[in-house]
Amino acid sequence: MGDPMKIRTKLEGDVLDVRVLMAHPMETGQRKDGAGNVVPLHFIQTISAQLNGKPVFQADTSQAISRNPVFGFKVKGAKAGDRLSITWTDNKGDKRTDEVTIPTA
Amino acid sequence: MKRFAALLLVATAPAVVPPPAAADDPRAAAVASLQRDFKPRGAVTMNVLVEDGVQAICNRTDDKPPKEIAQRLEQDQLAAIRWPPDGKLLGDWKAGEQIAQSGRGMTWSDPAGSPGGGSCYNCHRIGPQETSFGTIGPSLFQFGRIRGNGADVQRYVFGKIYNAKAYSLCSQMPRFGHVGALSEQQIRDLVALLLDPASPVNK
Amino acid sequence: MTRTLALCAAAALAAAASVPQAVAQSKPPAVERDATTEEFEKFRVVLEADNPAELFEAKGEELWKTARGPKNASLERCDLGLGPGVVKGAYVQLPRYFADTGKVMDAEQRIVHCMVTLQGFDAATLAKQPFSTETRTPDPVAITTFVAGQSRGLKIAPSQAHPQERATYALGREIFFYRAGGYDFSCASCHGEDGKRIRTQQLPNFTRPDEAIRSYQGWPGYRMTGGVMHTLQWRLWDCFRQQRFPEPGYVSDSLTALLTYLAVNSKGQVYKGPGIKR
Amino acid sequence: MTEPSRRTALKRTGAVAATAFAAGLLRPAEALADWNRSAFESKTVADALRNLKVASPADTKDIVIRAPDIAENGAVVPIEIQSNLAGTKSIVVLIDKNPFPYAASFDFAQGALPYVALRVKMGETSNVRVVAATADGKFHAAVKEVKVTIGGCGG
Repeated sequence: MGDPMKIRTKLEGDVLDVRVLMAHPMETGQRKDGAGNVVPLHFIQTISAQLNGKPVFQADTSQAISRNPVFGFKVKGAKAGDRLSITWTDNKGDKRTDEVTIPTA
Repeated sequence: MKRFAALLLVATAPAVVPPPAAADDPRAAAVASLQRDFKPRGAVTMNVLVEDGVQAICNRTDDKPPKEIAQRLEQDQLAAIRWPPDGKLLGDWKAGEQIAQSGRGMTWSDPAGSPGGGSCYNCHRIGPQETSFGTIGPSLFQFGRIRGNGADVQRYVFGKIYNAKAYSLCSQMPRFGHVGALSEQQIRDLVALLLDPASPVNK
Repeated sequence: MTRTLALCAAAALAAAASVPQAVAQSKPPAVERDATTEEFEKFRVVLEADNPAELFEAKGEELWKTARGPKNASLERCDLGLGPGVVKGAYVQLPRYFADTGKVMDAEQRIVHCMVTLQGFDAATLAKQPFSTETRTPDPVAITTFVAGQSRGLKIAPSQAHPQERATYALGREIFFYRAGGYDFSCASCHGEDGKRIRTQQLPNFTRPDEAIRSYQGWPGYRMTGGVMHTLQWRLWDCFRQQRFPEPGYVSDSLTALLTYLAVNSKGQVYKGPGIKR
Repeated sequence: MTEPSRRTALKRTGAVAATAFAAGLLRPAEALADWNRSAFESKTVADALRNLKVASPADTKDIVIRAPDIAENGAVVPIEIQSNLAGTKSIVVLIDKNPFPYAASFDFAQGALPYVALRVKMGETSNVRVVAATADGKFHAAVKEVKVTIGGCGG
């Protein structure tokens, strides 16, 4: 579900710098559409990142996160060839997982 | 919208720039292009693309009209100002602050007949509380404190908001009263915002 | 006239913008920026580093490569000026003259032209709702974003070799300085002086080469308000709205002329790719 | 997910969980069931912290918040948080003046550094409040004010 994420990684020594862009409307439930109807609450609730299958970074989020969310985090002990996978789930039960392999620097 | 200055244009424009043959007149080509590619929408008609006398002089002189022409046209603009019949120029500064904040009015997305704003903060620093102000125009903070609020100052401020071109022909400031963007009462309220000793502008 | 009044009038005169009609020849002094603008620019770097515009670039690339429309064709035969299918570097050389249409076209205008001629889409339908909303990104917007991204890091280099390209620049310049409408505004009312702001928004002076680039820089732009992707077609459309002008036609020649004026004034500056805007 | 999630794993380390983890910052069990509705729906910072079971956080200079003094657009305020406190396990972000102040929480494990970059919506000028939980069961807080202004022509 949803459009693909953009995951960018940069390896500095053994610290992996991760940036992820997600396509999501992050509706606050307060906005009205062109016709004046309230757009229902629709937002990402949880994000989890795994390095080679091991959970490293997890987030619980609210509708206060900006539309088309951007997150950054860092993991020590990573190396080229590691697999990084990121999953989000939203309040409507939608879910999306994308995975990248850390390129050789 | 009143285009009273069209007559003036006939009188003065040839003195500045003789109208060249349409084919090699880049301005005429530009106007023709706009007339072809733009469409009326909402309250905005195609007529607004036709220059009035003031716009024509400013367009033809890069906003630097010869002094004698500028003075003549400024006098004409000044003479066209409709001063409040009761002579009262000072309104309610609180209402004025709301008008100064609003950037609405005269766009194709503004409902016709709805009260517009003065867009004042877009270009001017005014009240001390508002940190989001533009710098196209001079700061008006402490305006009345510096200049007082005597009858002559009130008259100048009312006139300037009503028709800035009456004081500086090619000023970038719209002619709010002249074109009907602000009502007499709205201009009074803005005068109060700048001049009322109780206004935060003068604290 | 009292002394006070005379002073006020003098101040108003001094404040009245003078609009330089000529592009500065020598290197102009750097534009002064206030503290608010400095703070915005500091964090703009942060925002630009990870820009949701990339999500739209990816979408546009997919649209470019996919066979679509009544003719079930992709856009990979579309000539953006560097030959059919060549996208890399095309954006920074637009607007340019195209022999097949006999006129100067800007990027989005040309993309729409390709969608109509190659894919069979209907021009009038594409022009009906050409701008992004919170729930819909029109295809030409995503495709233009993709095409622009393929010129990231390249210098703005629109051609002025063809007489029509020069005529289009001259027309754009006239439109830029033309004061009309209920508020007596021209483009230059806001964009003809150095270091000015509307509210907190810095206004680039498009008559200066080092500032004119800011008309191109950041567009197509991911707009933080609404979180939507917009191109220069939208930017000019909304500028004209605020200029109290009638509504400009989507991908019309008047807009191409204005974009030519801005592009040529930005010549030689490096284009950083799709940006992020307030 | 083939391996047990970290949260499940953490739950199994019962003794440790009794301190910071029981405080609600690091939730046991599956993520969705875990999403702290009462904290997210709290309308004040005090209520949100109570629902997160954060007890008397101490002010610290060891949480570095990088956010603009004045945001260009309240819809997208970039925030970067770095905790220099040893044993930082999780970070909570609250926007004091938002209708629902609790914006997000982040848990770090298996080598993840106590760092996060995010972008939030802010309705008005407000403090951005960051609370970090450390492995010793203590809470630490830092704030940074971000001004939100009107940007464009306002029409």
